[in-house]
Amino acid sequence: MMKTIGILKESNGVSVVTLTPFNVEKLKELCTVMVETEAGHQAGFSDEAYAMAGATIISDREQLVNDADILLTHSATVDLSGNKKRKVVIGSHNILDDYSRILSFQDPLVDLYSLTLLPRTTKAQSMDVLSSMAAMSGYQAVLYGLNKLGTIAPMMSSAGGTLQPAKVLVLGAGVAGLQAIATAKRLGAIVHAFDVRKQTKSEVESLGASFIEIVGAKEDEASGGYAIEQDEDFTTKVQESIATFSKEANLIITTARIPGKPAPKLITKKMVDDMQLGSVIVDLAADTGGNCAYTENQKEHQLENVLIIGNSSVFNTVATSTSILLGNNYFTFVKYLMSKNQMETPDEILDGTRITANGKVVNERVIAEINTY
Amino acid sequence: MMKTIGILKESNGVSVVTLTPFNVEKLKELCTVMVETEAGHQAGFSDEAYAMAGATIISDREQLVNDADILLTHSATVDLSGNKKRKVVIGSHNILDDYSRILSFQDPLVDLYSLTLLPRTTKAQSMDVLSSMAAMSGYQAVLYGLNKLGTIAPMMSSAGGTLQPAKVLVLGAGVAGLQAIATAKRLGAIVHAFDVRKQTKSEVESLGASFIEIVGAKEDEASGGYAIEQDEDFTTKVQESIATFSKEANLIITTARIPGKPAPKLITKKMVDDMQLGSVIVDLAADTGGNCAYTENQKEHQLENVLIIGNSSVFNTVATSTSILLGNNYFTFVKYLMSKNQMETPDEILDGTRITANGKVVNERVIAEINTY
Amino acid sequence: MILGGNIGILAAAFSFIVGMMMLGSPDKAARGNRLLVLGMILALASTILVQSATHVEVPWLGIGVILAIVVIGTVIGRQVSYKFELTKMPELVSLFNGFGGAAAGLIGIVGLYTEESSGDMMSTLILSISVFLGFMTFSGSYIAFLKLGGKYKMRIPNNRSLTVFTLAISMLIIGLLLTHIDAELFIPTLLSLVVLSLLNGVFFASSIGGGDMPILISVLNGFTGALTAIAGVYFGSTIMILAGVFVTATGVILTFQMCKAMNTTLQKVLVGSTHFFAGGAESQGYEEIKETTSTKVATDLVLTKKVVIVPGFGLAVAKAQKACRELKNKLKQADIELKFVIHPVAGRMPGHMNVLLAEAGIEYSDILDLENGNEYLEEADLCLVIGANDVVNISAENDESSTIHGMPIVQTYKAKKVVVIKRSLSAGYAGIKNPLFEMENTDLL
Amino acid sequence: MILGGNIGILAAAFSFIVGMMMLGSPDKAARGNRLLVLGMILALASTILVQSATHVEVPWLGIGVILAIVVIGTVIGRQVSYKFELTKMPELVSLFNGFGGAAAGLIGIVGLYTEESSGDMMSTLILSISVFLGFMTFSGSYIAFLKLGGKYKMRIPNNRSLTVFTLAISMLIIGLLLTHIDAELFIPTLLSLVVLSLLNGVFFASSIGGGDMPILISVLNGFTGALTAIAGVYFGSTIMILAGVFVTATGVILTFQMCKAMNTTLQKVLVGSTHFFAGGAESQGYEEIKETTSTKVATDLVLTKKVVIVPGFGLAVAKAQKACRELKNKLKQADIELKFVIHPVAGRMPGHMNVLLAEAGIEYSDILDLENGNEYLEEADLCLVIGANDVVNISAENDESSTIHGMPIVQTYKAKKVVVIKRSLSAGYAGIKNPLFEMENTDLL
Amino acid sequence: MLDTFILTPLDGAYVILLCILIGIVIIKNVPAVLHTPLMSGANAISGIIIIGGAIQLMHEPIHFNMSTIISALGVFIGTINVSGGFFVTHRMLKMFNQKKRKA
Amino acid sequence: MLDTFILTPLDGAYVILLCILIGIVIIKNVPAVLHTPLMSGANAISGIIIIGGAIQLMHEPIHFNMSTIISALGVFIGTINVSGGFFVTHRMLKMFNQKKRKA
Ligand SMILES: NC(=O)c1ccc[n+]([C@@H]2O[C@H](COP(=O)([O-])OP(=O)(O)OC[C@H]3O[C@@H](n4cnc5c(N)ncnc54)[C@H](OP(=O)(O)O)[C@@H]3O)[C@@H](O)[C@H]2O)c1
Ligand SMILES: NC(=O)c1ccc[n+]([C@@H]2O[C@H](COP(=O)([O-])OP(=O)(O)OC[C@H]3O[C@@H](n4cnc5c(N)ncnc54)[C@H](OP(=O)(O)O)[C@@H]3O)[C@@H](O)[C@H]2O)c1
Ligand SMILES: NC(=O)c1ccc[n+]([C@@H]2O[C@H](COP(=O)([O-])OP(=O)(O)OC[C@H]3O[C@@H](n4cnc5c(N)ncnc54)[C@H](O)[C@@H]3O)[C@@H](O)[C@H]2O)c1
Ligand SMILES: NC(=O)c1ccc[n+]([C@@H]2O[C@H](COP(=O)([O-])OP(=O)(O)OC[C@H]3O[C@@H](n4cnc5c(N)ncnc54)[C@H](O)[C@@H]3O)[C@@H](O)[C@H]2O)c1
Repeated sequence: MMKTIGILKESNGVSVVTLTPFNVEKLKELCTVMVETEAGHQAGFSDEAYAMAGATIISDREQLVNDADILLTHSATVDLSGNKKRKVVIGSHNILDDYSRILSFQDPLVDLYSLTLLPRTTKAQSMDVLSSMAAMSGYQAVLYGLNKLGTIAPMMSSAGGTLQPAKVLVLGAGVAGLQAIATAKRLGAIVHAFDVRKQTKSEVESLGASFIEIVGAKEDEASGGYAIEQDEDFTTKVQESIATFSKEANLIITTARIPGKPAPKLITKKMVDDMQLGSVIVDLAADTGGNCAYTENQKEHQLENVLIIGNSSVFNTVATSTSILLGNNYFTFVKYLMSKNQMETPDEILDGTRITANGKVVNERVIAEINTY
Repeated sequence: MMKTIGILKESNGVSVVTLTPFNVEKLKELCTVMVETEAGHQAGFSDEAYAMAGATIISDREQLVNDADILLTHSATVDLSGNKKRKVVIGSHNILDDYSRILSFQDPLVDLYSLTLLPRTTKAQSMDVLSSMAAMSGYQAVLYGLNKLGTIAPMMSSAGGTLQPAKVLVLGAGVAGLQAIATAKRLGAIVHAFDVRKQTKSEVESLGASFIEIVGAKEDEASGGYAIEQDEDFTTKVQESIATFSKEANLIITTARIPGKPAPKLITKKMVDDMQLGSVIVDLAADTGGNCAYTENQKEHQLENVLIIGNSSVFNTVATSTSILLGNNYFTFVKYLMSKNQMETPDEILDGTRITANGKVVNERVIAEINTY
Repeated sequence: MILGGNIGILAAAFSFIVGMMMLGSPDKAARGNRLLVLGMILALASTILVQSATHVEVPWLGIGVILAIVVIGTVIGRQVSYKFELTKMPELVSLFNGFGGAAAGLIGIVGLYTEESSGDMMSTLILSISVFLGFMTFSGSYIAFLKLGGKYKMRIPNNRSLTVFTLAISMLIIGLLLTHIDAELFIPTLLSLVVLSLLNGVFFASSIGGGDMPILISVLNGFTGALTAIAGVYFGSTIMILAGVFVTATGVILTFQMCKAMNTTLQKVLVGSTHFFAGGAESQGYEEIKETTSTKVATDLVLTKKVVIVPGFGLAVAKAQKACRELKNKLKQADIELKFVIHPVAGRMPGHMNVLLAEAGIEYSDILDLENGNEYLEEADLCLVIGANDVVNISAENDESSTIHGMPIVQTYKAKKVVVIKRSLSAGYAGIKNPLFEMENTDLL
Repeated sequence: MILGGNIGILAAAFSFIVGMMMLGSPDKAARGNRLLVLGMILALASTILVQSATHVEVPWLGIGVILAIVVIGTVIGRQVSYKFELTKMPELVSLFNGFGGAAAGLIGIVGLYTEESSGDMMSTLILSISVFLGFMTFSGSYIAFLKLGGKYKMRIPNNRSLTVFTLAISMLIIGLLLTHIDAELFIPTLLSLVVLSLLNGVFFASSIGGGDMPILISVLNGFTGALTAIAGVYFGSTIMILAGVFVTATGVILTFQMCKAMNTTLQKVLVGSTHFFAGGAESQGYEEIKETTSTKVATDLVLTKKVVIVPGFGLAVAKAQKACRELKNKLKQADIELKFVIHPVAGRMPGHMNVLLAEAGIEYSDILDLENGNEYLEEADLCLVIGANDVVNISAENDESSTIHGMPIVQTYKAKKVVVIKRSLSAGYAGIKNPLFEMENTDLL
Repeated sequence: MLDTFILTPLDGAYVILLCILIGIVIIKNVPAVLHTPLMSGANAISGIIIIGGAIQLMHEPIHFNMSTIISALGVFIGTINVSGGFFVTHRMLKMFNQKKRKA
Repeated sequence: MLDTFILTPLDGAYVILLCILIGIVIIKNVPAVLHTPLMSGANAISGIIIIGGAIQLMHEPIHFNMSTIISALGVFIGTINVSGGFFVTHRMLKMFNQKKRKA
């Protein structure tokens, strides 16, 4: 019998969707696809589009949850109390930072997978939702930030005088940071960037931005491409170096994070107070505490001089593009899962992302994380 | 005795300011400058900055209005009922489209100048507020529109699939339109543009966009660089040609206008209904009726598929940059006015912009316009 | 008649010079080649004329034989040259060069044999050098031919010492010949000289790195020229001297040009394999890397219809996007299609390559995604991989144990020819070896 | 001694050839010039040696006189060449070329005088041609010299017919000389030939457009070469023949090269002023437009330290921004500073030029606004105005009646030299004439 | 004085040296694409060695003995070099020109 | 056979034609910046005409008559051409090299 895939509508201001009609079209030969009413609407995909692609539109969420063998929900919590069927739930939950997210899925009939824990190998990249979200966030952070800015990005010589280019500072040059750099450069801004990982220097420079070099950072080969926490001395040094740039910056985009740890504080209150009137900070690390001392998650607040936007999910405002990427990620993962389901051999990708099996936490990283508390 | 210049705070959501502290700095040797409290705040210029530049901050608006020899207000109406002093009022009022704007300034002691009526000669360009506003609007329309769009502008090949570049359609390739084209191109969008003036073709193409060629437009050499109204046949032809592009467009920026006439309707309701889910129209011609049949001035309304933004003053959201340009424009005009004040020789620039002298309407274009009613 | 012949020879000399000049500029090259043919015909005809005139009796039989041989040789030369694919042209050149060497060697043998009795030292010296250089060029060219085709797998240890050794012995034998050895020893001595020359060519050519083959051919071509010139002195043929000198001069300069284009020096090529890859290759466990040169790539580019560029992170680092743009423009003029295939994870951020190509002003229509790109690659003649590594790593397809197994890749191997442009053989982001580099149709630049 | 002299002459010939070869590649040019000097010294010394050897008695006095003259001439040549500014080099070349012509003419006169008695027709012909070409080159070069410096204002009507006329009469006179005229008529005839030659040179040079002067100089240079060669035949001097032939050949090719670089043909230059500006200029009321050539601009660029580009709408239309970028890179290598000055209203929208320059990857620090730009221009050696017109229109500053009077402009005239690059003399957006084009230090390309 | 037009006896040296110089100059500025055709052309020219063979064959009456055969063989493979070289050059250049013409 | 090494009597023609060819090839691919120095160099070489004057001056014993003076004048201004030409070339090239060295 064909498996049933259920696509849930997200909640809590999340406007992306886990599979797009294009993905559904390709899946329909392998399984039955059910889509909750209006699941894709905010991402620019109408129910008709899903229906055309071969999905069934279901308005009763409970029924959908119950009937599905594979349930896809990006980050919504699901009421599984009435569940009577063995199933796999796939999503992208910030579990290392917020363990409580597991709880609602702890049902003996449920296996929970979270793509946020995907190993960062070249092979897994096509399922890497973090990269997709980060890329979109990086782009949109610039657009959003510039929109809030009173000045324009490029230099402009005109009869009314010469407008100087905006200065943009990007902290953390991972996926999001690089995308932010590229976007700001495209618009003609002067971009400076900093990251603790040395290799990012060439990456930053390949995009035409200047890299702020600060020696003495610790790196760990074993962290799988991620940065690790730095000691206090170094952090102070970083803050001092960055202060000279933040004072001049019109827009700061911060993206620095360390998995499972609070985001490093790179911008102190003093540094913010010294900034120019009208400048803007977009803090993409807000959900793990933010890189700026003033950041509050999911809030925009206007200080005297500076507008601080704490938002780790700006990608929600480019929901269509993000959903196309995420849809492909989930699609690839689902196909991978289905192809491997039979055999019980160890698999880096599945083992890495499986949080609970039959309701029990089995993920090594999660267990390690829990134990440290 | 030195003349006194008064800078008023704008109202009605206008966040620009008529002179910046840089301008004040340069003016202070020629005249005394008074600035209304918080006049520049929204544009990113604090009262302190003005004070530092040598201006007096005045909180009593009535006093300021009364004391000034030259009163600067971009578009705010002013209560002149208590006025006892001969004065010049300089602003930028949309008089050809809205004659009523004159009324509040009709005081026998007042000469009113409106820079919107500046002749479009090469020499007057440094006072050309319309160009400044249009340039900023064109830039910001793209940023604003893209922000509302669910998709990103550039093409992006990533592990999660290839995102196609956004398609942007720009109607009217004047100052605002060209700026919109340049900005959208910078961000990697595919841009098509149309204008009735033939010469714009080379201008559009010089920015790397494609020009939609439709033959049969009327042009008038005498219109001073402006377009003239077209007959209905041609308009229908235009609508048909544009329809093929609007169907595919993600973002449409319309800027087509004809001075003193309602904006040409280039996008019919049918065309809007045929557009893609999630697309956006930014209508910069909204204040003269809009280029799109659905447009409502100063409103954003979401139709089923399309978000329509009718806003002719998006430049207010890049108030700092706009104010720098406008400030220089006003500054140049004030200096020009002061240098010519003595002599009563005819002067193209002053005669062209003087609306009322001693409370009487003296401007030829305005009189001509009034007579056609 | 002699005057006519001499004028013919003068004309031939100028045809050669002007022809070569024309060969040097793209739009006149074809006419230049025709002029060269004319020169060759003139030279032969004039020589026959002059020779006939100096003989008491016109040697009709000899002339007949010559003409017959020439006709047959021409036909066969044509056959051979049309039997190979266009991409094999450099191989062919080296093959033909070998033939020229062999011809000189054979003619030298006859000369030595004839002169044996006369015992003119100078002539003997010239002729034995001719024999040595001729056969040495022959075998050397043949090895180059094999190496270029990737068919030469033999590894001879101590090539270089053997080269020197055979050279030394050959010199000894030549010395022997000069001392008027016994008539009965003459033939064996001659034969051993031939054998040693052949061996010398083999050792010499083997000692030179695969990537330097074009330089080797050019050097050998210079040798042929030199030996033609000295043979000309022996035969008293002005045109042989001139053409020989001329070929030598062009050969020498071309050699230096090529060295320059390949960023190496002749010394390095001949003496030590100081080439980038040679050192790195072994330490990184690569074998059978074929190196190529910008000369060769440029030639290949011109002989293609459809070219693909696969950009990677290295392109971004080297900021080579504008150069790609220029290449695009040039190829467009020559009506060659150039497309860019962007792998989803090329570079270090999503859309990295898009940003670069947009900056360089590449049209969206010239950018293909992985799927269309892989389709297009089937028709592509040449694929340039610029600073990419992981995204073209075939172990993702055929090595189950690879950490990137299962990742879709740009299937560059589908193209008729692949050239990988990067600084070294070091690995990409994923840190693994790339077997693509070892493939038959892949060259490294 | 004769052998030594001959070897010296051979060496001189090679010094010339190799020296010229080296002059043709930027990094060896300086050494090439030194080689040429060496060649000249060798040639002179060897000739004196050979001549001395062929005389019964060594003509010490003659040698002394020659050496004295040569030393003085060398010193004066040096003086003259260092008196002019570097930007005047092309003028100087034409001046010196004239000297060469005059020298040939004078030597020809003496020869004719000497040969008169001998009455050798061939020699007379050669020598009278020598006289004609020599003096014609002299006056022609001098006119070119004046024109290049902008000092030649005379307008001779019917230049071309006068050229042909004087040429014809000169030919007649030469014919006369060949027929062994009376001894008393000899001197007047000779003098009239000299005068006619001079006039011919003047007419010929005047008939050629100001922009084509470099081509004219090159043509005249070729003439000097040719006359040197034929004089060499008369004097029996191999080195004169060789050097003459060689100079002629280089002159001819250089002429064609320059024509190509200027997008014209020799025929057009010599026969009809089909140049762009020539026609348009009058109809649009411009006078005194100095045209220039890419050759000259390129030379000028190399001789500068600070260059400014003023871009305008034409740059946008021609999409020349990338070319600017390349120029920037090249100049940077030569340590020449290139800045862009953006006028507030350049182009057709605010920031038009910024967009283009950003696209071309020009750094913000290399972009100056009007104020800083005008300051910088005071130190600039060369200002290239590319597709801009109104924004550099000086009538905004000095013509009260102009519609753009009072608009601040880019004060290009402050630069030592201005080159305007646009398609024609047509007006810009404001539709008015630009007096900048008529200024002394402004050339049009 | 005209009789001096005949150049000095050092002419042979002139000619050879000039040939070398020309060879050098011609090649110096050739674009890399043409390296291979040029090499091929030069290679074909060097097949001029067949003239030596031809002289040998004409020198003595043909006996069809060993030396004649070897000479003939020399001329034969030399001719292959010449003709093959020219044809190869021709083919390479044809590709070139086709492209040009189409463009 | 070696005695035939002396080339044919057409050598004069060879030499002149080769000179022309070399002249052509040398100039063909020269970058535009070098046009002026090259012209100047060639111009200086053409001042070799002074050799003619020198021969005249050495031919007959010096009388300081008209022809001697004219010849001397010829040599004099010819020398100015030569030396001036070389110095101009030198100056132009010096600029060049200074730039190079600094860069
Ligand atoms: N796109 C993304 O979102 C993203 C994000 C993170 C990681 N990644 C990973 O990055 C990799 C991308 O693959 P790729 O093929 O683009 O790059 P790659 O595999 O990292 O290889 C880049 C190659 O470029 C060469 N290179 C570096 N600098 C160069 C220069 N200046 N000139 C010429 N060559 C140079 C290097 O070799 P030499 O040193 O020998 O020159 C290197 O092998 C994948 O493994 C992917 O998973 C991608
Ligand atoms: N910046 C703004 O906001 C704005 C807006 C509207 C109007 N304007 C006006 O536009 C003018 C701008 O001045 P400008 O100096 O930039 O331009 P301009 O005065 O309009 O002159 C442009 C010149 O470029 C030349 N040109 C056109 N196409 C070319 C090509 N393909 N190659 C080379 N040259 C070409 C034209 O001469 P040829 O035909 O001889 O080649 C023309 O004279 C001012 O008058 C300004 O007031 C500016
Ligand atoms: N499969 C793959 O190959 C793959 C996929 C996606 C990402 N990656 C790589 O993983 C790495 C991290 O990706 P990410 O963007 O998701 O990381 P992330 O979101 O965890 O962190 C963002 C950036 O912040 C930086 N950072 C951390 N602490 C910092 C500090 N104190 N100061 C300054 N910067 C600090 C990190 O170095 C990182 O670059 C990148 O190198 C990325 O290319 C690899
Ligand atoms: N001093 C100067 O030289 C100066 C200064 C500023 C602007 N200008 C010129 O004035 C012109 C107009 O400037 P603007 O942007 O303020 O004009 P605008 O705002 O009045 O109109 C915007 C554009 O809409 C176009 N338009 C009108 N009717 C249309 C229709 N039916 N269909 C399509 N397009 C239509 C117009 O042609 C114009 O390009 C431009 O050429 C500009 O360069 C000149």
